[in-house]
Amino acid sequence: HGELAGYCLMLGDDALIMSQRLSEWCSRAPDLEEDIALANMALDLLGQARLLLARAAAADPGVVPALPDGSPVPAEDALAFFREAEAFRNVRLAEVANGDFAHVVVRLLLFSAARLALLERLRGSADKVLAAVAAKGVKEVAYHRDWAGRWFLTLARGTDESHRRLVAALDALWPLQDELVATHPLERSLARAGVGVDPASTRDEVDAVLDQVFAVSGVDRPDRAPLAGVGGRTGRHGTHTEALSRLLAEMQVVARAHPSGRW
Amino acid sequence: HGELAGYCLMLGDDALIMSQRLSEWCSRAPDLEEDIALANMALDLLGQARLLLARAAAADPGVVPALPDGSPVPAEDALAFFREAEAFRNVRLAEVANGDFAHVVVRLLLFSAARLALLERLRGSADKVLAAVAAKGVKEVAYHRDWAGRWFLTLARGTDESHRRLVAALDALWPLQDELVATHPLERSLARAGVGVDPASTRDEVDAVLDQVFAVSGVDRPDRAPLAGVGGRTGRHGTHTEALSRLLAEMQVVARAHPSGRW
Amino acid sequence: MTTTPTERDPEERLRAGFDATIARHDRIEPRDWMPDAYRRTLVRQIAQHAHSEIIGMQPEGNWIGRAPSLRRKAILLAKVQDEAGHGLYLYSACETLGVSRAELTDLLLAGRQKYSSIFNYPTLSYADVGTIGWLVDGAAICNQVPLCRTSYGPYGRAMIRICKEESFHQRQGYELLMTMMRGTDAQRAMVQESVDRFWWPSLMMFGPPDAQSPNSARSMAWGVKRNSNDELRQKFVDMTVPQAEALGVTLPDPDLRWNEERGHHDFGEPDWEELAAVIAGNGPCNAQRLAHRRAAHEDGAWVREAATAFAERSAGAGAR
Amino acid sequence: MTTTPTERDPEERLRAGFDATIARHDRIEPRDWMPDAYRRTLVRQIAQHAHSEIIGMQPEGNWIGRAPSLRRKAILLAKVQDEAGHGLYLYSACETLGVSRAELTDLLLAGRQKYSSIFNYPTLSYADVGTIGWLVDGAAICNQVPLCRTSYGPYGRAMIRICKEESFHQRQGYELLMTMMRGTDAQRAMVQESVDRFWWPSLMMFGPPDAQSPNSARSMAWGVKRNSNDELRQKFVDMTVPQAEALGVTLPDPDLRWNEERGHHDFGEPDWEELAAVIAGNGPCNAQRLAHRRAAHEDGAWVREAATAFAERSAGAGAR
Repeated sequence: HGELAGYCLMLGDDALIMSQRLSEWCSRAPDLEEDIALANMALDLLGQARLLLARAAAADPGVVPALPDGSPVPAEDALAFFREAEAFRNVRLAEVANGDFAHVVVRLLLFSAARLALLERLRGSADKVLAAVAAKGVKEVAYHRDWAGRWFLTLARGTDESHRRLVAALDALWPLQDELVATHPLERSLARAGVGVDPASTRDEVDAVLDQVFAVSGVDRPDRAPLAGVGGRTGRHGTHTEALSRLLAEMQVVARAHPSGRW
Repeated sequence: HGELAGYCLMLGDDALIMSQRLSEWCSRAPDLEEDIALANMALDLLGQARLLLARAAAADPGVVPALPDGSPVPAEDALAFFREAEAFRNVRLAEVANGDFAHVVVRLLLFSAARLALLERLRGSADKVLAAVAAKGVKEVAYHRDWAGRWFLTLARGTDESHRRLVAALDALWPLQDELVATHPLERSLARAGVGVDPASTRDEVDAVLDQVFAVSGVDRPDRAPLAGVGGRTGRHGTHTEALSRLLAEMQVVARAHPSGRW
Repeated sequence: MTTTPTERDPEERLRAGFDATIARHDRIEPRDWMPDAYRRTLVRQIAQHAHSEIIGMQPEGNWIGRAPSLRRKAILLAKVQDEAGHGLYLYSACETLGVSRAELTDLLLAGRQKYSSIFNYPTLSYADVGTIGWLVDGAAICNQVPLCRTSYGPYGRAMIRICKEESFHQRQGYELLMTMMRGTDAQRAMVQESVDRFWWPSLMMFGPPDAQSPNSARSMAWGVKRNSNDELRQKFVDMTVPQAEALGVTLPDPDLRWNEERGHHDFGEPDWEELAAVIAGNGPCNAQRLAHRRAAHEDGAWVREAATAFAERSAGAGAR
Repeated sequence: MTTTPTERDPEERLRAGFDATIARHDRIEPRDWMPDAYRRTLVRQIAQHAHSEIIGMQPEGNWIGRAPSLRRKAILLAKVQDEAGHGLYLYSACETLGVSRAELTDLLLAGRQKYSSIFNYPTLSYADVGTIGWLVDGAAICNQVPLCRTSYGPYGRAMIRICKEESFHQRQGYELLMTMMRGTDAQRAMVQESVDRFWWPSLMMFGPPDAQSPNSARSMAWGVKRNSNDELRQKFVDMTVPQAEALGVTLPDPDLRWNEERGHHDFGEPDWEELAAVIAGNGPCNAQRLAHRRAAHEDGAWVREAATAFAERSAGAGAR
């Protein structure tokens, strides 16, 4: 159950941190329609995060940070707001700071292409909760991927400036793509047990999806190596970029000021 | 002594928050010389803040936030890191987010013109500690004012772009200038007791200094009303801009995660 | 300067029809004839309302990233998203009067159209999210419910939908405060401090006293506005006092008391000078709010241009 | 292709003088003759060192805003400021070789000159500030102390000053870790985690094994470099192990043990593939560090232009 909890944290933290970054776009999008769309996707991922963090806590209460006696803070919030950066298991792609609109389009494309392929397989998980979360998530993330794909095409074939910005965003984010389809030992182990999915098993499908978007858009697949970790450790091991602790400083500040607060 | 403590917090918080904003420039200045100069000024103000917060705590230990039993956190740090935004007494000019280099020049000019006039008078304070802090501070802040004045002139008479940016920064920050020379009841009371200085008594001198900088630089004194408070309450009353709580979220995050930490 | 009867009569007939529709409390629709001044008044009012929704995303949006529970984060994000949606409906209603969203946005950014002054106050704690729901949305609803019966059809219908969602937001805000009041001492103090800051600005949301409100009379005659500023303010106070008691907070007005004779609460005078300063652009956040909106608009220009270019190219390809 | 004896002799005499100076372990000064390759090697090495100081401001600067005590904030800010100062001395030393700071900056930003790979690792906790002082500055000192005796005068003198300040920084870093180790369990864990991350990258600061270090032989012959990579690495390990024991942290190397026979510590092999990836630009922070530097440079362009224009105008006014 410790393994299942750890696995749920990986998927849940991906959704939580990505949602946090998306929600930073609120009131800042190029127009109202995209403001609403970005908020919608942030809400979808926040919903997935809540279910997955709750599942992690149920699978192994030991993963939930201790709070003062009698604190009414629910487990999902203890996990979201009272863990330090190194206890987060999200991929680094989810956490890096927002750039321009091309950056959010590319990040969403890379993220949701991999997450959709994963969730589709996870619908068959031996863990009924995970299977249900995946079934719900597939519909949501399919929309995210389509939104990102449409905008990728639009920016690629829009103006010179939009093309230039899109390619710059793709170059900047591509080194973080590999981590989405790399396998952590926990994932391998849970995949063997029929509970989780080995992301490496989605690699070809994800590649094909991305290649198709690139082809339609007339953009070359970047030729850039994956971002190194530290001693081989990456986001999935709790070794993040400098961006995560800053993100958490903001996200957690009110909750931490009131460890016995009711909200 | 409660009044003296409150007064020290005003002057100390001005220095602390201004120092925090200046230190954000570190590794971001237009050249190495200015990077070093900005860090120097941040260090000067940090030094002033430490003396003033320590004086506040000595005058009235009741102002120091309570920490867990046995916490080794010194009073200056309890005050800096464990107060909420509304307990800070700095002027709003000190806290607003950094803009471009013109913004830091204008902010420093307005801030140090007022602070220098104040510290010069405060050297005669009946409180020996305050008098000593002021005597030391005068030399530092005189340098800050000169630095800002030189750059104000340089940007005003540099290029069209630098002139435009300078005027934009001045327009943006001018509404916050008045708070520097407005009188809080506490200041009036301590001025009567010969301990503090009524900032209103420096108004003419500060105006004259600024007018001279404007005149030499060929820049008009802005014709903009002071920024309103909320029900008349401004930074000195603990009613700040939205920027302060964000600044504190960053500044306080590590200290708060370790309320019994030794550093 | 003479006009023939045939020229005059149609316009008079149209005006008579318009007046009769107004008198019946019926709706004017986009294709109906309407006086220019009516159209201008409506554009001004609906645009101001739309801008308020959009600018109003900022004070609450300020806390989305810091929401202290995931449930509250979802509620707040959905609420701010709803405000964007309200802005959309209202800009659409305005477009039925022949003014585009882009034009209205330009007028807002140039400072030539207003938005509600309440959004020029800062949000300084998470309690403000609740207080804005309770007091600000509460005051907005008092202002807006009568507008569901406003004479211009698209506006009235937009208001029906908006009011429904606003009531939901108001209940959520109140519920947040109620929950916080059942929490720690620090949370209760946070709620009280927030109410202290927002009470008077909320009262000022109803506008200046009737005697000083220049546009009100005509707007009421046209059925664009249906109650006076002071009537609505009184209604809001009467509605809010028992809610404050239930919550356990003190409204920061020493003159606030029940007047048996009037059957209403007496209350103190808001600081109209502060309201004037805020309206004049010197409020705590006027510059900040417009700068944020302007930055978003400018940062998004290249995206809108790309979308337009792509759409034109696609249409061209389709036509070929 | 024939050269007259008079053309040849002076150069040969110059070279002989140069060689003699080197052999005496004396200093070469800016106006002295030097071989082009010597000059190029020095420019490359000093520039890389200067860039390292400047890029090195970022990992520690990342924590200035979050320093957990005012005393530590002052220490850290002063330290990062010192690094800017070191950058200044070193660029000045480089300028004595005929290359301007602006040119060197352009080469850095274009990715055509390197900086120390250690700065391509992220700082992830406040303990990293201490660890960088202890291990990274410690390794840098091992590398740099011999450079105080380097053959090129301005570089050697800059290094004397820099090494003095670096030793001070190293002691401050170690003192921070020591203080944290006397703190809470969470602080001790933070220190250990930080040491775990920085140990191997610190060892890699001495460069590849001697057998694979192409530039070392000539640099040593010229007295630009005075010890081999492996010698310095061994010295660092031997120096650090007792410090780690005093601190109470475990160095993350199961092969680390005292070898009585060699009179040195044996230790494991660093991950040279990771070093190669980082040097190739794929380290965790390469892109981030350069982007930060580039942004600062570009954001400051208008200021530098304004200063130049103002200086020219003032000079013109003075000349009139």
